[in-house]
Amino acid sequence: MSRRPWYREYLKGLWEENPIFRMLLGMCPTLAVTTSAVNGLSMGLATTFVLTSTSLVVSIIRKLVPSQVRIATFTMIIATFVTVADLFLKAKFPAISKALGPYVPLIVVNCFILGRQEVFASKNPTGRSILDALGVGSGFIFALTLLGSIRELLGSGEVFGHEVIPSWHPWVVMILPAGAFLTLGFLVAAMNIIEERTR
Amino acid sequence: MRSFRGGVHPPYNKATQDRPIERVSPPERVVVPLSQHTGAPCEPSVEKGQEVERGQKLGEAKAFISAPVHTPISGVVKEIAPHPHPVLGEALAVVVEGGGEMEDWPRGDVDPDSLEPEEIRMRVREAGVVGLGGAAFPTAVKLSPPKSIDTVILNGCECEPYLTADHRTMLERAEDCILGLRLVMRAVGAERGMIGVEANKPDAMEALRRASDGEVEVVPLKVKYPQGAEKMLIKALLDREVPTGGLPMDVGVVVQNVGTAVAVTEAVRDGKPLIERVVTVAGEVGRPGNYLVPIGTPFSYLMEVAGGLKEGVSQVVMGGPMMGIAQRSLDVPVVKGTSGILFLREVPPAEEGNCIRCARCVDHCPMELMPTLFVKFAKGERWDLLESAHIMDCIECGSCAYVCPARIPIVHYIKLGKLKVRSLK
Amino acid sequence: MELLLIFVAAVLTNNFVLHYFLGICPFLGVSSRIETAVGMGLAVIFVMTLTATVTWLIYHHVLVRFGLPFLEYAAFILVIASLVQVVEMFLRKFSPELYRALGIYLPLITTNCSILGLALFMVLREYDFIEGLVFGIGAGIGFTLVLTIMAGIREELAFADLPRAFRGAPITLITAGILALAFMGFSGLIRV
Amino acid sequence: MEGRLVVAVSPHIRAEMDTRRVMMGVIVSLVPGIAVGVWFFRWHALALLASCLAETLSAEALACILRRKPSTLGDLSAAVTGVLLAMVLPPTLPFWAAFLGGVVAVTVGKQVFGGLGQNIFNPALVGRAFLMAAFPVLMTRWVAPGPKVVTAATPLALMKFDHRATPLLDLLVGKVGGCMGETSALALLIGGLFLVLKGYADWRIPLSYLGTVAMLGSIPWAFRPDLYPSPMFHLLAGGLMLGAWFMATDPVTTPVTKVGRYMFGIGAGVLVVIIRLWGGLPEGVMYSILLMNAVTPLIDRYTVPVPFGGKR
Amino acid sequence: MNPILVSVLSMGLLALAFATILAVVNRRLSVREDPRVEAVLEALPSANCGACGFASCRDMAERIVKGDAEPGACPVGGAESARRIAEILGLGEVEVVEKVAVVHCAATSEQKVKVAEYRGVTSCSAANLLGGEYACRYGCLGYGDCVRACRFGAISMVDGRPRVDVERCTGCGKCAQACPREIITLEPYDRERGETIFVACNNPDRAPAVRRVCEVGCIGCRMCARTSDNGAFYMDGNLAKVDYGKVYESGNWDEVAEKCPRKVIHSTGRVRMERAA
Repeated sequence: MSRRPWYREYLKGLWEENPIFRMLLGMCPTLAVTTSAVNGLSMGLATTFVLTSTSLVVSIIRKLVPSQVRIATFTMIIATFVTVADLFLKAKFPAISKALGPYVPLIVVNCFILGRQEVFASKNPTGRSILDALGVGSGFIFALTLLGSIRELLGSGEVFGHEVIPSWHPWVVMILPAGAFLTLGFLVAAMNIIEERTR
Repeated sequence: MRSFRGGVHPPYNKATQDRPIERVSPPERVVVPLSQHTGAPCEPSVEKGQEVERGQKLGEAKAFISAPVHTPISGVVKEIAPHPHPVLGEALAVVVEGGGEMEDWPRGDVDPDSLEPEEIRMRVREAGVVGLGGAAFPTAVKLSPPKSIDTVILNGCECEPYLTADHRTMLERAEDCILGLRLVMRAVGAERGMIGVEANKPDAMEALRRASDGEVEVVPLKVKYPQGAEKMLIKALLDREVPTGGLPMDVGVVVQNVGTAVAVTEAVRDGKPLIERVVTVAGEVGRPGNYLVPIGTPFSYLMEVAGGLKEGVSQVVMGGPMMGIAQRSLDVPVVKGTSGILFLREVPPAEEGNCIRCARCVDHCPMELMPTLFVKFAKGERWDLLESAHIMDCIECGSCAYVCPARIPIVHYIKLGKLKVRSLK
Repeated sequence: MELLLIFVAAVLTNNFVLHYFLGICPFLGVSSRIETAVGMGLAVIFVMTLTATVTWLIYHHVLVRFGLPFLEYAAFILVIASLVQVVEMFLRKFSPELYRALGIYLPLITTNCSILGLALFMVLREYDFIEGLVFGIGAGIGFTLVLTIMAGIREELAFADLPRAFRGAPITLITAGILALAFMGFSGLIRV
Repeated sequence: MEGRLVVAVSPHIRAEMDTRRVMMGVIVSLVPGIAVGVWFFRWHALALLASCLAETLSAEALACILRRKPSTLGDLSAAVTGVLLAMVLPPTLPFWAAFLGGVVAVTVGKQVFGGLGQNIFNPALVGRAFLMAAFPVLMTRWVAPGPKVVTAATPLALMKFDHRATPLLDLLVGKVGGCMGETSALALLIGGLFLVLKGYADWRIPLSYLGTVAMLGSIPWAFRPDLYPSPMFHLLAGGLMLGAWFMATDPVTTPVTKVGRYMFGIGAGVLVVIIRLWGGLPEGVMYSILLMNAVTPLIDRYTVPVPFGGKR
Repeated sequence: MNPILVSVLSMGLLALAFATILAVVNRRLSVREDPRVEAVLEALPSANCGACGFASCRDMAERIVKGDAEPGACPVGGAESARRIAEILGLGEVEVVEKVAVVHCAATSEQKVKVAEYRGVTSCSAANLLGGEYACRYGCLGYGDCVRACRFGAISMVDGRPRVDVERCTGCGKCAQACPREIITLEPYDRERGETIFVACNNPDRAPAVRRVCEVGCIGCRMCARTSDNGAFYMDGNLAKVDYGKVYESGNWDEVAEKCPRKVIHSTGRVRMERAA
């Protein structure tokens, strides 16, 4: 695994190991907060922060942790950084913090953060782990922002709050749960088609 | 009127029901397959070049579930080789060349009450009698049930469209039917004899009633396919359900086709082996009708006898249109199970649509099964799930495929599924 | 009456999966067979009930008492992780079949957001102990209900001739979307 | 004998009813309902019908092209979806919205599941549920029947929010506000009876569905007739007739077992009464059917009949 | 009290409490599992393809450890995984003969004589119930059950008969199981030259019967049996067969193939060599 050139560790997270489109992990925040592009982006950034910090710590202490309690340890580390992120958002960006609601603390249980620790950070040196985390995080940000943009566009005719389609009749359903499921379903299918074509 | 649940009402097309049975003069060459019955094929008991007399045994039944075969004509054994077979595709057959006109077999005399059951069974077995309804199960085996039997049912339903051979047999040979029934009752020790006839054959019922002197019950049944399926018949007549995977004898019943009853009579009374049978030839031929045909007569010969083909025949079916077997060529011979030969013009379309889950198949299944599941699992190749869906209980009557609006060949999927289920065991 | 409202809301109107998007991972992963879905659902109901009880006690009697509510995430996740591990060992001992069927998803209950979400919502909405318990059971039943319905649908879809790109997760998500549309019929049944 | 013989497994004859005829039967039996709709809502109704049909048909054709499958327009199922969708939309709905509904109905409701026979939910209802969630305002803007556009509430909404009952005769004839094809209970009943008597659909679901609604609906009415609607009102108002005869009988999305079909009808009936009496929405027929569609696989699975000769 | 101290203390106490519970429960409820199962599972490809006939790789691993399955039972993992599993179980070296699928019918749809119009389920097993549309009762039915059975995309239908891509064939045998006429068999290949020689016909009938149904079937002329230098070809009734015990020692099998008047002795073409290594 470590024979790969270093930049591959970053790039693979964008597509082959994209947590949303390829590995289908971390769906809960993806669906919940992507009512707008901004929310999706913020959630992606918060998650990437937690992921990268955790990977950093885990890769540093990876030899010290006995394997029986590794999951518990990783989880506690994640929980710590999530608390940090949550408090930071509450203090500096109260509006976003309110919009994301309980889904910030729920980053704790985002499967792919733990997953990255299991399959990567606990087995690889610090530098590569951070690259890996940043790559996967970027992939996550990409997915969330894309999903958020589509839902915002159809839901209100805007993207990042800017009017894109004038006098658009809003599709209320897009900001409802049903819209989230449907959009992500079609998006994953579209990614499957792209994957098949490019292979 | 008595009946069963489910079933269908296909158009009956029984145009030949008024045509009396006509004897066919034998061809110069007959092909007698050594396997014309359910069970083990018999072994040839003649050699190439040997001269044989009409009625002489050509193949000996060595296994318990088997039946010997006899030559319908006098002549010389030309070869013993694989030959096209209407059911098996290809099977070992004895070819006899000879010919000449066929005379009536000399009639004997018998009192059914004076014969020992064992004697009846022995004569039936030696004569090679098998069920003439289509399944061709050796009759002698059915006459030795390991369970006690209280009722013998003669099956005179003939619920398949087109076929009228049984109808004519009941009409013209009512006395032989009744005698056959009494012989079977004697052989299995049953007290009660019944004949179930679909209500659309009042003349046949009348003839049977007259011949029976009221000793056996002739019961009219609702005109519905598959009234003539054993299990449906027993349900309708006695309101007994043969348990799944079971046989009629599990509910104390033996069922025989009316044609078989006549064959039993001939075997026991006259010592005549099963060398000819009544075949309905119907559809696109010059002279459709009911013919008494020597076993081993090629379909092509019979076709000529019946006046030759009309335009546009695209399918030849042995048996009825609901359960019969489509033939690849007319080189195949008439066998003991050949109840009819149909020359059909119209063929169901080849295109199979998507199942729309309309459940017509479920509603019409006389066995109360779920054909939807069979198709679903067979298409998904989940052979493991088929058995628990009770596929082995299916009697392949074809009611489901008949009513399917999507034209799915359901019976084909079922046959395939059964094959796979058996091979998985 | 209040309790009934909480219960119905948790099961139908504000279903964890279809409304809050909690527990999507197991919802996508374990919904391919009905038996497994029911097993998973029962495990979740069990864990949710326990979680509701234990986290309520810990939050109110430990964290609040010592003025440490900022520790709630860490404390809750600790509780949940331990509970799940107990359930896992329990199943392993007494129902190896179920253990094998649920496979890797048992450890995933730890990271099942619905469990942590339950604890967080309970605190957020300031439920008392009994309310929390009812909420936990309701949420678990709601999760199981949707999971089982989905498993039924997916067992059917396993035999369908789906377009290739839609096989697996996409069709499951789309089905969930339609299910969410259908569940909107319950809206207004309870005002939360 | 010219050419080769055809070999196929029995049966070698088939009944005349095929998928196309079944679908045609549905369309024919919808004619009275459509006729009344067109009579009351004039060109609105026709335009709605045209745009829904155009879109379901073109979406179906496009899906077949994309999937490289032979065209399935001939089986008329897309046409049925289009007609049904038009009938459950408010007559004043803008065409582009009806158009969108048609796209969603055929693609999301049907083609992504693999096409005819494989969809889990009734496509027309998926289209409507989507529109309902997307444009709640447009989808609840009702007009009174007649040449002039006059805003009017549906009988169910009047009942629910104002406790005002509409005369039953008006419900029967259809002189009330509502979706294009749902207003006249009588026309739908005639069509529905035709559908069932001609064997295009099974009678078990409409019977158990309507029966359950009538029975459950009469319980609260017996206690508080001033507050709750009568069972007759339940039966005749809103989309129940349309739903029970034409949506809940869609074979694809309903159980195949006989017991299952009763269960489907009863379940849908219970849901309708619950939503109508206690839900936030005045009408629950669409949701009741969609929800029962969702549990249909489970119903089918647990109601497999015991075969002939099996232990009962 | 200092909040940091309190946090540390309370979290520590909580952790301790739960650790104790877990420890107790662990002891009470522990299940002994064979560690070798995990090890064997590691050595398997984890494709869960089912080619071996077991429910999953884990299922197979458990059975291998129990002794219900051979270490070499995984057709996909091949020699490498068999070697590792044998090592784990302490069985030493296990010989795995590598094989590829060969098709004993090479007639195109034009070369086979067609006698019927087939209507029904488009699969070989289904068509075989009715005999299919071709006259030959032994030849390929042409509906591609083998193609669908192959999980590695190694078989495709070309001109109405299956063609095996030996590069992709893993020798798992699924195609052979799927063929209702048993036309496909697995045969070893020549390790030197990396190809498999086989007779592309399965019809045991005599020459006239074969000629009636097929343009390219084996007519039982014995030419191969006569020209082979070491008896690597023999006649099974009227059908030529290859003796794989001898054929790759034979010096002239390509010459024999050349001499066959019906050209039914075929070679698969080169099998990827690293599979042999």
